[in-house]
Amino acid sequence: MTTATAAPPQTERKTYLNSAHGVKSWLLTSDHKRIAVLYMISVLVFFILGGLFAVLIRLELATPAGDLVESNTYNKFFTMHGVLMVFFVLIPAVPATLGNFMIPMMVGAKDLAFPKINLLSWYIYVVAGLFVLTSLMMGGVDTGWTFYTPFSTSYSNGYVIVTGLGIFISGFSSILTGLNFIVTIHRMRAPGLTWFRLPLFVWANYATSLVQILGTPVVAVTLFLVVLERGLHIGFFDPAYGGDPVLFQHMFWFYSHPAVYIMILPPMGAVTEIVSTFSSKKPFGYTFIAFSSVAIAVFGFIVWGHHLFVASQSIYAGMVFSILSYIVGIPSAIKVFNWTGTMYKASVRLETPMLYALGFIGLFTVGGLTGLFLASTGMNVHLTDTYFVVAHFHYVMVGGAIMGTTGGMFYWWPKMFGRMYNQAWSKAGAILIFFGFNFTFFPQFILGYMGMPRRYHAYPPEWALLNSLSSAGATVLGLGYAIAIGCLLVSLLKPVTETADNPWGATTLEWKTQSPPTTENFEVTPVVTEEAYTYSSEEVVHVG
Amino acid sequence: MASQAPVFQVRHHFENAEQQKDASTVGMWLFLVTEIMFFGGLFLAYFVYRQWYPEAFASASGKTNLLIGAFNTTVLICSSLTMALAVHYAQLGKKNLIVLFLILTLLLGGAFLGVKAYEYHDKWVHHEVPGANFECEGCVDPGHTSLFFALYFGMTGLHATHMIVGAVILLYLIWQAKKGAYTAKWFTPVEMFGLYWHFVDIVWIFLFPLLYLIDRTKTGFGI
Amino acid sequence: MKKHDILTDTHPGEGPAAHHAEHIVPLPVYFAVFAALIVLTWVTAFVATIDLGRLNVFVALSIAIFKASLVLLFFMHVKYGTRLTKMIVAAGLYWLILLLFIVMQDIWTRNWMGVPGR
Amino acid sequence: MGATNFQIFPEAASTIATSVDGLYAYLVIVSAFFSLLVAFLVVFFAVKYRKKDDTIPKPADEHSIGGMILEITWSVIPLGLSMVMFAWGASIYFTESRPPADSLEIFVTGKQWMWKIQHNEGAREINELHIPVNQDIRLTLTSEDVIHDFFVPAFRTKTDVLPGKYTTEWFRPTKIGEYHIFCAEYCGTKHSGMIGTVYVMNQQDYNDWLATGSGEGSMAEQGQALFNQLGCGNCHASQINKENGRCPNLNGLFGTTVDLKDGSRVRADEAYIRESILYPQAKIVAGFDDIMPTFKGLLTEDGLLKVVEYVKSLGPKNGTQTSVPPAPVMTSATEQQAPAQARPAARPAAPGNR
Repeated sequence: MTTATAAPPQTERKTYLNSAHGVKSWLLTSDHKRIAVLYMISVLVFFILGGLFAVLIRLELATPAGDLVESNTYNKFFTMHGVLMVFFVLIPAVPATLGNFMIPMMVGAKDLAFPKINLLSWYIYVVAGLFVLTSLMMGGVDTGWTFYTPFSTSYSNGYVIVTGLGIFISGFSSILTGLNFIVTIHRMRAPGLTWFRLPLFVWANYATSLVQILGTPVVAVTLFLVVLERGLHIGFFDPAYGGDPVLFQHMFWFYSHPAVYIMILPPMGAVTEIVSTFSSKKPFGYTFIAFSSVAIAVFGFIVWGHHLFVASQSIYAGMVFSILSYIVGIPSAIKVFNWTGTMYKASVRLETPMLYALGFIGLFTVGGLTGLFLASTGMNVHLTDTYFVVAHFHYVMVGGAIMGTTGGMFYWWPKMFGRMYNQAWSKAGAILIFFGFNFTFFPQFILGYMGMPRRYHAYPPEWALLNSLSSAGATVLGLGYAIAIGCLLVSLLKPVTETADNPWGATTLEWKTQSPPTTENFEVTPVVTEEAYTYSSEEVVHVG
Repeated sequence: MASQAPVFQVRHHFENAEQQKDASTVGMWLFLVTEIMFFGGLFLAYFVYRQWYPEAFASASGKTNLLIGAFNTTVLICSSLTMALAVHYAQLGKKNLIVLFLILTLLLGGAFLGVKAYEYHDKWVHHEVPGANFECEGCVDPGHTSLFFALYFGMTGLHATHMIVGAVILLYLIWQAKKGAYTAKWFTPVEMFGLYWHFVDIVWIFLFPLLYLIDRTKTGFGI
Repeated sequence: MKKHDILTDTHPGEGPAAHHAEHIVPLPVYFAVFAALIVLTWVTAFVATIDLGRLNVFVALSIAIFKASLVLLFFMHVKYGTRLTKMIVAAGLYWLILLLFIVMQDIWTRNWMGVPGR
Repeated sequence: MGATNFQIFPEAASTIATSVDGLYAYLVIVSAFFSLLVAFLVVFFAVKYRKKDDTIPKPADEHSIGGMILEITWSVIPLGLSMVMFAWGASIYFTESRPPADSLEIFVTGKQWMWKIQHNEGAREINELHIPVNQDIRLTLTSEDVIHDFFVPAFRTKTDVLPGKYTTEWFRPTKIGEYHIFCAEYCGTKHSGMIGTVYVMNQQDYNDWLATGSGEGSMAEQGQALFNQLGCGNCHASQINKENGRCPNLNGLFGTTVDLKDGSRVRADEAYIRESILYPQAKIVAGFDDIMPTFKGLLTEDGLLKVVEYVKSLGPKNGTQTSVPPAPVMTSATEQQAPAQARPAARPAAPGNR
């Protein structure tokens, strides 16, 4: 496919990992691959921390009475869980890690357009994280990750200002990543790499970047106004001065709904790559998948009002937002059908990444379909702010986004580190995660329809059974993640040249160089003459 | 291969100078788009509340000084011109003129900020800063005027913050320009900063009518 | 540093390749734009003191939009920029209008049902 | 509601609940069908097309007629099904937003972390709501502090309760019994303790229960007492007519359209009365000066509701306590078109309610 060839195998190959040594060589690097690794480590730390809060939440909810911790503490648990998982895990989960690593390679570039800005974005992320951790140390915050006014501005007894500033700052990290991607994809593609020869992962990240640069500033300024209102008692949203708390909700969800697409689009891209590779087949409906990514990003911006159906926005606005929400569902449906179609008459290999991808398709389908419940105004009035919503977005965010991210990690792991993980264990992890996830969150749909509200510390006893089932499922889920993460980390102990450059027989550009790649990615800038997915039999290598 | 100017080299991951400059321009414009959305949140709040409380906004707007506002707008437009000229002479590679016009831009920006500080002080003295001591003397619907001033300070404050950041960057650019870092072949920082400075000017072009000109038929120029 | 000479292929679908030599705007253009901006500033300030009813808002915003366009097109060189630059500017403005307009359509239709909160 | 009473479906105790359950059934069937379809296909393909040898499958030609038809089919069918969801949901939503004209009015004030409920006849209760079965109930809700949400799962309805404004929720209970009230919008430390019980009773029991009320008189009577106590009557007294009075006459005001000083018009609804008490200068009635002081801080939300109820009781049908029928599209927002044409200099009217 390309003129670039892998360097001849040597005993100690030169890679981006051993090109320089020492802490300084990492902290001052401008290599997108090293920055991706830095991001990976920090995202993992926040994921474990956020997961810890999830464990505490499920422990508390295992019994109806609020007997494990006080309600104030519980409120801080779910707030920290939400803040960490949304802003510090899901948003950067794929773009800043896998995207950062793969996008330049997939477009045949030596680096992102602005390497120093890329490093800066990681530092901003770390500083933002430190703000949130500081607020956690000081005693946490109890507003929920949504920071609704006037609770957050006047009534909360948590550290809203520190947390708000943390999220404000983290926004810039996200913006800079998105900006870097767009410029790179527009201006750094290798010769011959037309838009429709790009891997679909690139399309997905491009669409994501659009959302990042257009939406993030709005939430940044909104949270900044909250900080000002709380700190200086200047009323922007305060009803006491004639302000409108619903305006805050509009401004907040203008970003925070599209943010859902920041979280789900890149994993969708990863799943597309995985399904294609392990079917040895070009994705069915390439152009439809590509354009559906952009359509999701664009339409995703005009549906936020479905979070406000009972918030006293106008009935007319409610109906407009409802119908638009259904429109944005269509591109997602197209993707699901196209993934399924790709497997038709294919040559399917059920390796670990493929298991994750298939799990993703199933769970995302459920998540997407339950979204249809919530987009229906009359149905939403009953379901909003209940566990149905909690279950829905966990199906999309955990069953979808995290599942896709983990799949992507297992898929590109040999590319990034040149090591292969244990097959049996990693498959066991994938299966445990799938079943544990369903045990945890499916009961919550039923609880939601029964009327169990979100963010409840204690609940009526008739819901005890479903809740304890959910808590039990969470244990399995946690075990699954522990195995998955363990598998990857243990593989790092193996010698580096253990695996082939392209163990999966993938066809996209990033696999055309050695694994792990050199600092420059490509010895010679590749010249692309074919579409991204052109499979031929000699490239398939069996995994031991 | 890119030109081997003494101070300028194409960074390793770019193919040539043109691609590098192109990337910078696209990146800068994308950044400005995020800035549009950043200010957009405040503009939204402004439009909503003005729609609801037109009387309060009109009378509170009358508390601003139109003459000073128009004067400051003029100052800012002048600084935009000098910035455009700085870029112009950068294109021609005239080092001394680059430095001269960058310094003029900095001075005019400083003048703008000085006037702004005076206005803030004036508001402070008259208890027109939202908060515990806030009052809007002689205003119609005073209960809702606090929102106007909250937005006034929010919007002009954010704008002034951008000006201050701009001034710091200007200092750096002047220092670099004096060293002769910018030539006709490479002056990307000057050009990119120009875009930023003009953008800040555009924001003010909208802030001026929205904050100072709501209803001057009663108050006129004097205050 | 390796270099290949088919840069046009790097940006397929981008229209004419980015071989634009730096476009130098003649000084008179800058001064004309500058003069227009200054004049319009004082015009808009004076017009605001005349009672035109609803037209006041319209005039003030029209002048502001016109002034902003001048800065955008000439000082910021959008007029001479690439198609991509123009698209980015357009996208930014489009999303701003999206934000403002969609929220306002809620604000304008509140209470349509004649029932508090609906 | 026994502790061991395990359910997977909530009780349906209102007219709306029944229609919501119908929509729910449709949604569940559609979702189940597509989830199972996708799950089946994925598993089936994974097994059937499992890699057997090293042959590479032929890539599907997406530009073929077949591929195109497939793409269109699986876009259009979901779109059609989801438009049904939209229309069905919207019709329920529309019904939920229009309380019937002769509803029984009840007033709810949310406060961290309790529900204070006032009946028109004067009875007051906390975290409990007693209502008669088979009668339309209309709640007017507001909050003293943060945003709450009044949620009764058995009625399948909820609405946010906001500080600084009134919202409305209505339902028609169909089954006698006790049902949960929850606060569904996170409101702080004891959010999960902000719960209560709805008692749906037969009419006779309800009347008996009302009779044991507070004895302070009806809401309007209490409102009148506040009205006099705060000295509103000194100026707004009904016998002083508009010509020689300094304040607008309140008799027969409610539900009418008021001409304002700036030329715009506004409908005298709950929100307008409320705003005029708290921000008297926001909307000056034509022909009057802005001499009224603000009563912000002098009235609690409960008290405010009472005064509003008193003003309401003065008109338009003088002296009777009826709720105003929801006038079909009579709002300040739409009306601003008409006067704007007549008086081009007029400022757009602010919507009466936020």
